[in-house]
Amino acid sequence: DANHPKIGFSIDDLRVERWTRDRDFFVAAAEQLGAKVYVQSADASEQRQMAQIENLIARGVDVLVIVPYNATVLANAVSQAKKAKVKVLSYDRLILNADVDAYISFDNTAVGELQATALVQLKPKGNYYLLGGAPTDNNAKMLREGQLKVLQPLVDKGAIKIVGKQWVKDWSAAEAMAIVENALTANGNKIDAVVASNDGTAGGAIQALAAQKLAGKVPVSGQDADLAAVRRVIAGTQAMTVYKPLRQIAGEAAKLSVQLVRGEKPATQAQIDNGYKKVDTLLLKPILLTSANVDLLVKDGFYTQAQLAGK
Amino acid sequence: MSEYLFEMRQIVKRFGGVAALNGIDLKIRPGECIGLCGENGAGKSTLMKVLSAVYPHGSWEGEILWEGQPLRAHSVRETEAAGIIIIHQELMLVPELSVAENIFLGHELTLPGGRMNYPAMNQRAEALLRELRLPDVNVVLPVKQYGGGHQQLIEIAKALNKQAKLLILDEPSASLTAAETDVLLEIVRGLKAKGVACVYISHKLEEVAAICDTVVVIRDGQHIASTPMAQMDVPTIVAQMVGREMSQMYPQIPHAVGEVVLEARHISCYDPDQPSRKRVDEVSFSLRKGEVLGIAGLVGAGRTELVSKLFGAYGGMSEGEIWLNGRKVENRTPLQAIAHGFALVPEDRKQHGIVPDLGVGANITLSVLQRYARLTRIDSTAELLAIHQQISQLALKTASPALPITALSGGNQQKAVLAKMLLTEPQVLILDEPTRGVDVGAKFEIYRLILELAAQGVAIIMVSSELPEVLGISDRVLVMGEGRLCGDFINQNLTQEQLLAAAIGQQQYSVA
Amino acid sequence: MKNTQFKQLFTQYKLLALMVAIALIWAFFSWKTDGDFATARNLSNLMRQMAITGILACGMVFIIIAGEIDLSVGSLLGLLGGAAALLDVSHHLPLPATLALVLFCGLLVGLFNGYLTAYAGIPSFIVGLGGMLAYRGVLLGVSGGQTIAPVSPELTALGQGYLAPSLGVALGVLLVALDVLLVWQQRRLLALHRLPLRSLWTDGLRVLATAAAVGGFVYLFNSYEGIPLPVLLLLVLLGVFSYIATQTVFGRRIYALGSNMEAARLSGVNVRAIKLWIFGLMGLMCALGGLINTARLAAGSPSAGTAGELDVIAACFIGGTSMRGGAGTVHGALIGALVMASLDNGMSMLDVDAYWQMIVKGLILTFAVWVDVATRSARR
Amino acid sequence: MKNTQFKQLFTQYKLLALMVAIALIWAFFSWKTDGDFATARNLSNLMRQMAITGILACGMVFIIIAGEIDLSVGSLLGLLGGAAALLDVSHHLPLPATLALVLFCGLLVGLFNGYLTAYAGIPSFIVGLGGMLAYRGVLLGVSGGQTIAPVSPELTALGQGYLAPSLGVALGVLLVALDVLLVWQQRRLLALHRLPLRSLWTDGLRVLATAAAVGGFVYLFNSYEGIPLPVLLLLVLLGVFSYIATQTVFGRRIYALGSNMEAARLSGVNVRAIKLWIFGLMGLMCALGGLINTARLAAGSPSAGTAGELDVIAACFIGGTSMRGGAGTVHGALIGALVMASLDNGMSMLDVDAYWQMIVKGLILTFAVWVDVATRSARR
Ligand SMILES: Nc1ncnc2c1ncn2[C@@H]1O[C@H](COP(=O)(O)OP(=O)(O)OP(=O)(O)O)[C@@H](O)[C@H]1O
Ligand SMILES: Nc1ncnc2c1ncn2[C@@H]1O[C@H](COP(=O)(O)OP(=O)(O)OP(=O)(O)O)[C@@H](O)[C@H]1O
Ligand SMILES: O[C@@H]1[C@@H](O)[C@H](O)OC[C@H]1O
Ligand SMILES: [Mg+2]
Ligand SMILES: [Mg+2]
Repeated sequence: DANHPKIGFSIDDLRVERWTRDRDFFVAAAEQLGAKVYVQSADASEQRQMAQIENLIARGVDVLVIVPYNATVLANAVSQAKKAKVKVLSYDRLILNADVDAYISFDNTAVGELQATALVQLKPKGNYYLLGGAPTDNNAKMLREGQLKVLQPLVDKGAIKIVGKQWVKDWSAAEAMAIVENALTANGNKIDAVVASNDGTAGGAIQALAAQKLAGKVPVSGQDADLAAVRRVIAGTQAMTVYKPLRQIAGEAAKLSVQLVRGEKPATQAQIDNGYKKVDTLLLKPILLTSANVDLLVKDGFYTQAQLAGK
Repeated sequence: MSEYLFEMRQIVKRFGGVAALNGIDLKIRPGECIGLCGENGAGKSTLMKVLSAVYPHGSWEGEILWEGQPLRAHSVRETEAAGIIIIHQELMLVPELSVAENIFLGHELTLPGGRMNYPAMNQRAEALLRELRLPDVNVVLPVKQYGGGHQQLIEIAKALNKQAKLLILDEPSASLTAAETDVLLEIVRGLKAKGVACVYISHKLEEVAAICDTVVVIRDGQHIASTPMAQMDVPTIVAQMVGREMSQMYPQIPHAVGEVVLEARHISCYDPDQPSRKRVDEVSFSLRKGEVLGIAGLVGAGRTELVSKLFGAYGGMSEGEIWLNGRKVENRTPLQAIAHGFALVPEDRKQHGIVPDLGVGANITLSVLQRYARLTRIDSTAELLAIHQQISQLALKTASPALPITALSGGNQQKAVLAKMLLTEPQVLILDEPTRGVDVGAKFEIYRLILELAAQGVAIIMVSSELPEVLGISDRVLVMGEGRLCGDFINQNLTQEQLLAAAIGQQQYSVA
Repeated sequence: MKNTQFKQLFTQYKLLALMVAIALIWAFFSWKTDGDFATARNLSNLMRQMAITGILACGMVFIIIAGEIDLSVGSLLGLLGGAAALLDVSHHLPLPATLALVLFCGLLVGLFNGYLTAYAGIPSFIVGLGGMLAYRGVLLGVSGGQTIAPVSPELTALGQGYLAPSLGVALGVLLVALDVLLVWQQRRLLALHRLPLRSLWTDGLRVLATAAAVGGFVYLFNSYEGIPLPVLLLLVLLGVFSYIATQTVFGRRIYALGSNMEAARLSGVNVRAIKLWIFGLMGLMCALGGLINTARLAAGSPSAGTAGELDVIAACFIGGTSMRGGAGTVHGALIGALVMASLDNGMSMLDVDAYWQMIVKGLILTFAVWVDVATRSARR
Repeated sequence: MKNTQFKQLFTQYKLLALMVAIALIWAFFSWKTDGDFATARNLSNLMRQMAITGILACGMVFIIIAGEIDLSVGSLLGLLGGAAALLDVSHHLPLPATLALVLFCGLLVGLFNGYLTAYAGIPSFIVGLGGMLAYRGVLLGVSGGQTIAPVSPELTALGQGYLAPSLGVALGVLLVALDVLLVWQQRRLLALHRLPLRSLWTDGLRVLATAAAVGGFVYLFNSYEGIPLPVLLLLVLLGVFSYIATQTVFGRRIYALGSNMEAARLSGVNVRAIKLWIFGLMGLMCALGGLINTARLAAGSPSAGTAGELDVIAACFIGGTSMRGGAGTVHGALIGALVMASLDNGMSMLDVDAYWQMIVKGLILTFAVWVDVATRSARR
């Protein structure tokens, strides 16, 4: 019922670190609002995600919060939800071509811009390698868009040369590592910056650089403020990461979903076209994080000082 | 201490409700040699498997006393430790391992740290093989390099290598030549002299008569008689086994020999591993309608290769022409060969004959299944009719055609394979060692069948290492030695000596 | 002796253990989800979720019986599903043409796999591994790594549609009639083989039980929306493949060559041709699976079917197909698929942590097969 | 007849075909990358990249020879690597203690797999499948889905460190000396058993060739930074496992039971115990692999090793291990791993599109094995 709604939270892959935090924050926030949350992880499989969504519907949830593995394949799942009068909220990644009720995310193009800008400040000239995210993830494309928004003009001017770009399947660190190892060899180590799209892949890239004693010399970007990444930022081997206050997105998402169930008009600020309709959207602001402002994380309660110090 | 080495009492062994052994007793004194006789499927092998714990204690009923104490072994290791050594009817060798490694498998000699003591094992293996008059077998080569007869002797060497109080030999001589069998018998006598008891199972009753002190006959899992050999002779054993007198070993059925059906010209087969070596060397011969052509030779003469080539089943490279009824035919696969009217009953039943997961009936109809199909569906009534016909024609002993073929005794499996090939209604029927492991009664029936088929005009090639049977039913005999044809005889007043002399190349070609 | 009889029961009805396992699993989940698990809607979901694995398992069971394996099915399903999406979305082909083309491609690729295994003599494991990579690569190439969407509603209906309830009832009646016929035929055959006949009332009871099961099944589906089309397809395939396995020359030969290839060859069975066609059939099944998958996702995804081969092979083995070839049944494999799907579905309904789901699934898989092995080993 | 002699050459030196394949692959990539591929640095990379697959292949080859399979190795590697990271990062255990604990756990889990297969009689395929899920689940559970980092420099050194060049040279000399000894022993043995001896100069040439290879190898690594520690470990394992396979009772019995289990059992070989220990060894190798993987990534990742089992099994089969058990060599499996790693490395150097990489890898895999099969198949 509306006072105690049941929320189904279908997550792409709990093996990617940030989602475990999203889950924890979200469950906490939703329970505060009197809701019960059922969490499912599809482990990077679209078939499994589809089945899990069906199961959540059968379980009788009132609203579905979905982090899609593949943004394009959930149209049927969503229409089944609609048939069962279940609301759908697209979380962090936009579900395409489907009747989604609302979308909440950080501004991914902005994240891409932050990443590229930070690196350009450190290395205004030179060879750049673009390490993209999962090819099935709509965000990965938006990130690349944002990155290129900054880089393309410099490429056209001749200051920057893009010496290679690859997508990293399932955001896998191991794959990122092998890609960068081989890119370094192929370019005779002449790579001046690696634009990694998130912290997991950045970790792989930095490990490859470390083997060439280049860690810290070649700036690498990231996002998510994973614990390991923040420590790398402090140690100086990673240039930056993007802090996305997950407590905020989770809290907002929980509020949104309860509002959807109660039939209230959600507090959104924009509309984004997903190919089916204009979806009410709430975009949050990502924060650039460098060694200069890591304290922010402690202040925000995202990590404790002890965690950052590695105790 | 009991006077017996072991006593088996009231042994009952069931397979899925059917009793293979039905309350059988058997006992033996140290140094005694018992000949265990019975038809195919009588339960000889099963009884010995019970004794040697291949079927562990608890999977059968009854009692075994070993040196007066109850024996309740759960694994072969325990019975071996007690001194019970068995040579199985089916070869139990590991093809990839060397001869010496096989001989010592499970009882390897070691150096510190679990290392194989190859020098010691190889030396001992060579000594054993010398004892078995097999000096030309190289103990460091893999067993798969050697053919059936040699493998059997290696298996025997393996058993001799263990400290036996009781040695069980289950059909040890099925693939041995007469000379090799003599060596074996001599060795068994030597063991007896040393106080080792033996159970000797063989369908070659002359061997039983030659070395056994007592003959035990069983039938349908039941004890029929135990008689000192001194009071027995071969015909009496036969009578006890089959339950009736058999006046002759070889049936006489007149059959007319007609025109030439098959001509093999310049057949050569190359060794797959060493393509420079010829296994079959320029063999040519012809075969007539209604003729029974025996092919004799020593083990390893290349007979199996020759006939598999004729049937399109030879694995390596080969050359030569096959002419059927005056027309040249290409037998590149068994499928083609069967279509041309050839049929082959292979030598190695387990590897090449039976399909273990299918029932007896399905095995029998495998080659001609298409015949019973209407559109796509097998007409099971028609199929079953044919199966029953074959079963009764060959007196194949099976509880039901649906039984898995592996549940049949060796001899009955052989009949099933034969039945399968007969259903193809061949013009040329090739039998490679057709009576290996088959009991006397069944042998007689197989001979009768061969001769009847000949009378119906089928041309028959019978490869056999048993010279008496070659002489018993062939119209003509080819002799092969080392891949070459070294004799072609009309079977009139032909003797074993003549054949042997030809085989070892003493007497040149006496043309038919 | 009691114990032995008990074991014997399981030996005779090899799948009984699995059925009992399924019953237990279902009962447990129903209890734990306050009955949500056993609703018509969820069971309909469940069967739909197992359909794709089931379809592939039909083909795979023949391959395993023949002593081979095919690891490329997941990728091939992806590729063919992608092709279907492409034909539908970019080329706007009418549905029948899309179907025909995709099925044809499936057959072709399957035959190609078969050719490499049977005629070129490359171990099927390697052919499968190579295909797994290559077919996925082709899919990524033709789709440009993009998900191809949205597919036409006609195609989508293949995956999400239902059989009209009245037709469902008709189908049920037909099935029961068929069962009666089969039992009668079997009695005749047993008599012919001179094997002990079951008493008439046992067989009568069996028929009644089947009728009840079929009736319940139809009723269940009809009380939701009808029999889902993928499930219907699966039922048809179960019939067709069981028929092939037990009634045709081709089927008998598959068992023969899996059991002893040399003996089959020497009996004049064209071993290679049969292998070729088994792989061809597998290709067809991949095409069907791919179509249904694309229909269900309403899109052709470049990662569709990833790791699907493992589920399929597991289903076959759980369902009693012999690892060494020569033995196995189609219905067994489908029951295996049902076990897996039930676990997935039930645990996701229960909202257990993802990692617990993996652990429990792993354990139950192993345990289910252990029960099967342990109860069967009365023989030997 | 020419053709035959050619075939005979390949039959005798079964791995020649693969060596030729590797040579071709290397030549091609060197040409295409203007020599970048063949630099000391890249070959050092390449060998480091293959080390983990190679380590697992050492264990897997025994399992396959014994006629079994283990699908859980990828997950188990992940789990043990994660455990290592956890012990190191969260519990600050000293390296030796971490090593000992992880190896011990590996052995234990391996023995557990072995117990289920050998004593409980569950087909190893199912045990592996269950383990694949369960071990991954445990890893996700204990790590909470987090990447555990950064691990201590000592542990990292295991994956990224090098053997001092002078020690490398010493090792090279040792290896050559060992080869001379082995060839001499073999000659003695052949003579003893009256087998045809190779002429002295052939053997001399062989020794020289090996010396050149080893020398080149050491020189190559030393001209970069020295022999990478994972590669060193792999070499040691190659030695140890080859020794086990060819010289010990345990090793020979593995072949025996894989080739003819019934014969082995009836010869009094304790078939079950041997299977148990083979899986135990495999567990140990997973522990080693997991340690190196964690060291290389400087982190314990919850998805480490995913799908790793396929690479490992493929390596074994490419290297000539028989699918039916009973035959295979450790060095063959390692050469198989090298083929795969070379393809991965070379193509990613060429910056070919990911999908082309998959297609080409799939094709070459199949082709390599086909060449092997075709040249050998003098006997069928
Ligand atoms: N594993 C088994 N399953 C079912 N029945 C079996 C099995 N092994 C043997 N039998 C049956 O037991 C009976 C005895 O078989 P056994 O092999 O002992 O005969 P045998 O006397 O050795 O015959 P042969 O002379 O042909 O070797 C046969 O009827 C056979 O069908
Ligand atoms: N599978 C095999 N692998 C290697 N060598 C074999 C194999 N089978 C037989 N040989 C060898 O090939 C030669 C010819 O064997 P073949 O079997 O043709 O002889 P045969 O005359 O049929 O004798 P048998 O009475 O044993 O059947 C012999 O030297 C034998 O040792
Ligand atoms: O935060 C990232 C998210 O936006 C993306 O979709 O998936 C990977 C994450 O790292
Ligand atoms: Mg017998
Ligand atoms: Mg022969």
